[in-house]
Amino acid sequence: MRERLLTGNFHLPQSHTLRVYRETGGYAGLEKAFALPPAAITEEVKKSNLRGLGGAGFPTGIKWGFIPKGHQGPIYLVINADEGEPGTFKDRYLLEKDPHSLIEGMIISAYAIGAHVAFIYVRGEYVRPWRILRQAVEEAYAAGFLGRNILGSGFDLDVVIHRGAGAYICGEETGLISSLEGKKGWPKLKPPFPAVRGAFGAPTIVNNVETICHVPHIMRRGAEWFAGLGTNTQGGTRMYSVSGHVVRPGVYELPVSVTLRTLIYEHAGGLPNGRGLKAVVPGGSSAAILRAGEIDVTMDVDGLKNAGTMAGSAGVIVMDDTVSIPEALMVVARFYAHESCGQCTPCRESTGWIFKMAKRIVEGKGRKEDLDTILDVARRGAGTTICAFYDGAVGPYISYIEKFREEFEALIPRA
Amino acid sequence: MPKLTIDGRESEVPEGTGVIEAARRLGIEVPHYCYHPGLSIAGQCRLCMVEIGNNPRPQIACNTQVVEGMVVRTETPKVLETRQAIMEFHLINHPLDCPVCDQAGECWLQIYYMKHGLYEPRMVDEKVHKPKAVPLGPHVILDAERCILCSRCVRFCDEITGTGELGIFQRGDHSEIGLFPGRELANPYSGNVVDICPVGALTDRDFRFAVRVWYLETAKSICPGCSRGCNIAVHSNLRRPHHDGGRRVARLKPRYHAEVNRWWICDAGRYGYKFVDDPSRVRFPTRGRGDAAAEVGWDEIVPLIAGQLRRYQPGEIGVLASPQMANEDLFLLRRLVDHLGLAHVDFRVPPSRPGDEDRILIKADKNPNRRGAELIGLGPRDGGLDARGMLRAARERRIKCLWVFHHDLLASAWPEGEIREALESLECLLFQGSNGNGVRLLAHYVLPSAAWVEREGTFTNFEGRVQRFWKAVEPLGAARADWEIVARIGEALGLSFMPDTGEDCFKALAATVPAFAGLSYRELRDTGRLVWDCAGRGPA
Amino acid sequence: MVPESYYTALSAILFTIGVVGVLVRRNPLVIFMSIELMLNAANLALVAFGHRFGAADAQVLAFFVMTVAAAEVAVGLAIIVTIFRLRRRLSVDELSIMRW
Amino acid sequence: MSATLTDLGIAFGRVAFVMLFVLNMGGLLTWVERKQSAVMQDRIGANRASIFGLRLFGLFHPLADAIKMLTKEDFLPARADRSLFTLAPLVSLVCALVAFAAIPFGDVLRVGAREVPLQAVTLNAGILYVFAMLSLGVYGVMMAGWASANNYALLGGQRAAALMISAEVAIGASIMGVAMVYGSLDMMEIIRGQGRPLFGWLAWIPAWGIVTQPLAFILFLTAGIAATKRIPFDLPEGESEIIGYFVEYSGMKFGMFMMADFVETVVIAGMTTALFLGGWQVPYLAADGFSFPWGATAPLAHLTVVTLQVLAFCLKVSLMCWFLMLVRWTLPRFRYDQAMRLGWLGLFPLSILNVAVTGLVLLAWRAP
Amino acid sequence: MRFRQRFYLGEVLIGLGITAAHFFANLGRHTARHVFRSKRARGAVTFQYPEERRPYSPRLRSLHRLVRREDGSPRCVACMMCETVCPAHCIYIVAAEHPNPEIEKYPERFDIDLGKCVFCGYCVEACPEDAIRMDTGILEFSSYSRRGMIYAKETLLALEPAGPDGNPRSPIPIPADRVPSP
Amino acid sequence: MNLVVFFVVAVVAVASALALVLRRNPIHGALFLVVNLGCVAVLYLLLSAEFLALAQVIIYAGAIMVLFVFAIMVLIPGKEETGPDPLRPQRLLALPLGAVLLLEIALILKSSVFQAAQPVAPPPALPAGAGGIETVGRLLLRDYLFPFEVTSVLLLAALVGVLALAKRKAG
Repeated sequence: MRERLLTGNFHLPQSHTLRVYRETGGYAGLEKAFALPPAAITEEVKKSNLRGLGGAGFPTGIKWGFIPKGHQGPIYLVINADEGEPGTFKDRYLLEKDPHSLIEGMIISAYAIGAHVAFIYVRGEYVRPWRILRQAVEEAYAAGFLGRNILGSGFDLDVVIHRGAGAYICGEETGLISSLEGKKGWPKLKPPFPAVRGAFGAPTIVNNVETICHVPHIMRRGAEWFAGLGTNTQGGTRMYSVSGHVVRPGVYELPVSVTLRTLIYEHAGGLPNGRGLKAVVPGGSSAAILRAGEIDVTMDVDGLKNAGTMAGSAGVIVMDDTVSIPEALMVVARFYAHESCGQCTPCRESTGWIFKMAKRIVEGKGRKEDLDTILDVARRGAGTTICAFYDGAVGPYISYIEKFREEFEALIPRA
Repeated sequence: MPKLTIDGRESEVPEGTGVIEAARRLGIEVPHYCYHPGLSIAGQCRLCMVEIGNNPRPQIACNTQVVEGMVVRTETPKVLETRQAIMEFHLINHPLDCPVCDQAGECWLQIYYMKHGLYEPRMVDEKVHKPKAVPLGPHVILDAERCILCSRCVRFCDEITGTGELGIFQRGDHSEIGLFPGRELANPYSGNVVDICPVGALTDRDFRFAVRVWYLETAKSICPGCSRGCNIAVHSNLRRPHHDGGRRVARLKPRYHAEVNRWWICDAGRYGYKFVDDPSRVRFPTRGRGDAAAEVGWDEIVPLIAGQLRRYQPGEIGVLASPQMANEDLFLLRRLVDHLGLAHVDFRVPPSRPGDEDRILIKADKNPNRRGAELIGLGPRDGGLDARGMLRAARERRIKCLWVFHHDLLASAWPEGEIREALESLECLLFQGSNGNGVRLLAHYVLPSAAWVEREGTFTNFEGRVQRFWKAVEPLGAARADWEIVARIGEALGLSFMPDTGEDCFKALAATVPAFAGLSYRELRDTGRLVWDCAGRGPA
Repeated sequence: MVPESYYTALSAILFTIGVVGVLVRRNPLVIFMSIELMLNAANLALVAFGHRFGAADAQVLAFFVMTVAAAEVAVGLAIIVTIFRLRRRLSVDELSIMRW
Repeated sequence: MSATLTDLGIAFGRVAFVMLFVLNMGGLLTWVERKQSAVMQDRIGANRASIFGLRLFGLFHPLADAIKMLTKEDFLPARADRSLFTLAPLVSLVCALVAFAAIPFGDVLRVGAREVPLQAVTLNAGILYVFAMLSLGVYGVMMAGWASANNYALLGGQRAAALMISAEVAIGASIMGVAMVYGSLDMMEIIRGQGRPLFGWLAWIPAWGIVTQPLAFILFLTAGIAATKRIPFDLPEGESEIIGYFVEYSGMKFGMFMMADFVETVVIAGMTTALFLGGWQVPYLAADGFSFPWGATAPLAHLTVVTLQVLAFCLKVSLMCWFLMLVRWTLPRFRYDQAMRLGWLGLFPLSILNVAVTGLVLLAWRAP
Repeated sequence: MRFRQRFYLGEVLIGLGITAAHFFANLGRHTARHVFRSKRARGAVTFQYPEERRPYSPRLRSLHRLVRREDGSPRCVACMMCETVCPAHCIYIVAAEHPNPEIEKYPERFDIDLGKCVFCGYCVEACPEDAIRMDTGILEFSSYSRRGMIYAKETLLALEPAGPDGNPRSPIPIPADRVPSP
Repeated sequence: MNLVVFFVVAVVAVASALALVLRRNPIHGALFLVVNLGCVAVLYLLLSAEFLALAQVIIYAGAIMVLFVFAIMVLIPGKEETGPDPLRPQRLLALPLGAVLLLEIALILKSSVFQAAQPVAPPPALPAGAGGIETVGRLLLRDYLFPFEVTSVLLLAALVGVLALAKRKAG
């Protein structure tokens, strides 16, 4: 039986209510946590090999450790529920089905880092999740899990739910902070990092919903157990959002050691109508594409990194042989051109330009130098921006063309 | 004080300095658009990339603070390639309208393109279209297509004036600068956004299309608009007189002075030069009042005026100097006053309305040299009358001859009718000034002064800083610097001191007036010298 | 026929003018020319006398005078030019340079 | 009384013929200059001036030029010497015109009892006269150079003086040979001398100066061209470098200088004709008609003979003019120092040599 | 120089021979042409200019013209590139705001002082809008005064490019001071 | 007829001689001297010395005076006589001196020539062509051959001297 830490309760009716959550053992980790000093919790999380599951995959415990020691003044915890990555929809399930695990994780995390205010930044389009979450927060307040002196521990925590306005960039931690501050959702210059100077100038930890939801489980069952579920470098399980040309699209919680082939053919039921697999995007749209022959990789951060792509937000998009990769690139490019915040010049200017070139190619008006121009522009622009948005965009730009160049060239009229 | 190495040169800079600033101090220019030393760091243009230490990727120099032992390289192949890439991105949606763009010639996009450009444009697609020629306020016009979104203007309005009229709207390559709804870029410093705009997105409505910038000549100067004494550069158009309707002074630009105005200047000062080429300028000496006025030459009028000054008793003559005059003028006038033994001397005339003032630059005193007049001592002598007293005495015909410099007494805070009566009662009214006014119409003799851009000299600002201004254009008509006119009249009256240049005057001033002791034009350089400690009310 | 005495009278006048010219002027060139004038006057008188006495010898003599004059002018001008080159000025007073 | 009047009339007629001839030739030469150079250089040349559409190969151009020059602004430089400036072209032109007076254009014409020498002025030292007049012409040039208050003009004047002296020496010395051969300085005599046949078996050749004095002919012609100040001896003008003495002149004053040049050309052509080409002589034509060396004779009336002689003279002068023009449009110009060297080290010693050789030959000839 | 050539005279005679030969040959041709009406003989290479014209090179730089937009207004955007590049300083432009913000500005005044112009063609090269060209084929323009040599915007706008044969299609603009008085 | 010519020419001659002395500008002076020489040449003609007249024009006007003018042009003297004159009194003395000289000559002429010459019968007129070249030539090359040759030596000497003067500068 595979471990289902996060999705274990999804099948229960009313799983989003405090009642059901408590019945399944919820808030147990919290009590354990309060018994420990905050630093010990951070140590525990470090030991658990929990890595950020929003996309970057940064070890969570280490991130928490960046908060300046002995800092006076407020410290904030921000939950990134701005799930905008195409092909990713795991946080929605968590918010809708199990918001209390998020709240419990938040309380533990806030306690660990010394925050007394936590923000949940919910994607603007997630109206239902937002309603459910709000309800859950109210329930938690009513039950004394939030507010003053939680469970008599003397620890205070207030939770603020903030709805985004629909900008993909606000999923980037500093962009999210800007947005949270009431400004335009522009990523901020690093350094200083948010853990040092984040929201409203205070040290801030931004974590993904899924990441935080893991924290109570670590507390409940111990870091070693958690680490043992995964690989050497990444502990625990992971929720994979599988979409596209599969028989059973959906969210699958699996150990990170699962291979992509297993995920597609066993868990998601393979491709419908017996079509052939053409390509897979393994970690949300920003991840580099994999050809059909490259799917024998483990789905952890390092495994995918070695395969030349990334785990990202674990949104697996499966494409069968009817898909036109140039068209797919055009769609992706349009997405990035549309979502670029416009702050850094390379990203602002070249996403639009690359979309125009991709569109032209798809329309049959491409020029033979366009492909190399796209590759060159993408490479030259990569790494020159404030945030990782453009680097994310560069993944598909380069991989789509490099791996399916003949498809592109077939569309370009010969001179 | 961390030490660092930039391009192999060692340097020591204060803690917290950005790499870009450290490089600038070494004379190494790191190309940049969004960085401005007077504004917060945005890091948006991504142009100031340099290689730091062993970091595999170039970093932006503006947002990187120096640390001990840092090794920075600004000209490596990697840096150059990155710059070239960034320049290409900057130009992707930038229209190719340099020929019609007013910024052409002083445009940083042009400059860096010529230095670091790709030169082989690869962009063939339609560019993004944005609003063009949008008036943002009374002085500034926006061309959003040319904007490279460095956000300097936005930060200026947020951080310097605190008015926050501007913002960046839309997303991605549709981003554009704009006004917040219902706002207008009408703060008293709005012109500065044009200066800091590295490209032609923000242009000056006053200067628009007047002269191409490469025709302009530059002279260092001091703004005469108020007692702040902002450092400015006078841009004059001498090569294409048919441009700009024949105006010689095309525009004023602020000149950096760390302690006076930093990079800024107020709009009142920026656009306050119009009087220089105004039709109201006095061009030639005239004699005779009203319709009887006739132009005469200097050789003719100087003996006439000397004769008038000789005709009256010292007690019947009043001199009304102006704090608009330079230190040199005031000093020579004092020499003449002392020589003639006049007692009725003053320079203080209250304006009809008190001037506005703020905490940034603008001072309520709209005269550039009141402090200078005070230090040189042009107040009433023992038993002498002040300005008001002189006018009263004129009405009573005790003062028969009055020499007024620049002042428009009829527009002062004093009742106009009373002043007019006083001036009309005079037997001899001399008016000396650059532009005509009510007093000129009543004057028996009019002497044309050169405007401040037409001569050199020094002003002493409110804090007692003596600052030099240089000559930018030739005087209009027969106009001469005030000190020259005073010197010629003094010569006719037997004054022995005869300076040949403004510098001579200043030398004598430095030798005579204690506050100015030890000063010379050389000593003043570009930044001036503090001669009066305002807090201590004594020489600095 | 014109009486020869007229010629001698004219010759005398021209000679006198020449003398005065030599005495009055400072420019060596003009003085030189005045000397030529005197020579010329002498020639005229010579030819006139010759005519009077029907002898052509006078003409030969006059011819010699001309030749000598030519030689004299050549040398004289050369000296003047040389002095001018040395002194950049032109006045008889400069001729004192010729003393040794 | 009437005799005096007739004399006066005859004298006037002689002078008038010469004046008309010289002036017309001069005027015509302006046309010849353009046309000849054009034909030599594969061009057409001036052909625009027309009267009622009649163009006559540009023959009206001299007329048009005259009208143009007369109507042009007569410019006087601000610092010019007014009187000399005005006088200079006159001196130049008059000296050139007057020089022709001593050149005979025909033998003696017998009108009734009178014998009229066809020559404006009869002088027994005619050669010297022409020579003297030619040399005076340089004053015009020097005056112009001085009076213009212009350094280029001054330079032109100086060059003219230098050139004139060096040319004149050569002219004078080369003439001497001719004078020695024909034993006279009287032009008429010299021409008559050229009517005689040569000696011995060469007797069928008339003893023209070009035959008896070939070296002198070349020397004289060269020096004569120099005296006209035309290319290749145009140092006073040097239109490619200093423009020359007339740089400040305009209108008819300039026209007079130009005219003087052409008249001098005619004078040199006339002198060459008279001294070396047998003047008005027609080969084998004696006073009473042709008598050919092989014995045939063709008696002619006196008037016919004189007419033939005058025509022959005109033809010869015209041919000389053509030749001078040919030289002017063929040769490159001499530099100042080259011209000086040619004059003093080439022409002058050669002409002295010519005189010496001639003297020796004559002595040897007459001794036996 | 060879020894023989040092005796200038011989060379002179050879030269005179050549020119004289030319003279007589051409004289003969002229005679054949004019007296005997021979069509073939041609003694000169001269073109009789106003009646005969040499064909112009297509690259000929002739009188300037200002190119018009479809609505007849000048294509010029008053960028002053030509005024700046002009080595003779003969172009005078005064710019004014164009009602269409896409165009930005237009020349309120555009004068060329042809009395100063050196016909270098730099203005044509410099023009970013192809608004000034020197293709009218008009070469023979003149005036009695300096003022008359200044051609204003309206005059320059009215000119047409030369026809395919290189001949001007517009009449030669007559400056105001040359218009015959009525 | 001849008398009229004589007087006209004489007046011109005297006037030009005066102008030579009085005119400041040496060029004008030189040109007046040329006029004067021309007048004298005319007088020679009146005295039927044709050869001498032509020689006068050729040698004097054509060569010597050209040399003068040339020299003046080379030197361009302009102001040399405008400055203060240290010897002014002496120079002014020249005028009375000149007058005295004129008077003296006049007296001598009056006493000798006019008195004595008048009664002398007109001499035998010179034979036709006496002023002509033949006569002069014969005299020159027979009676005066030695002086003639001496003149050429003199001219040669002058030539050498001038060359020596001019050449020195070139070195």
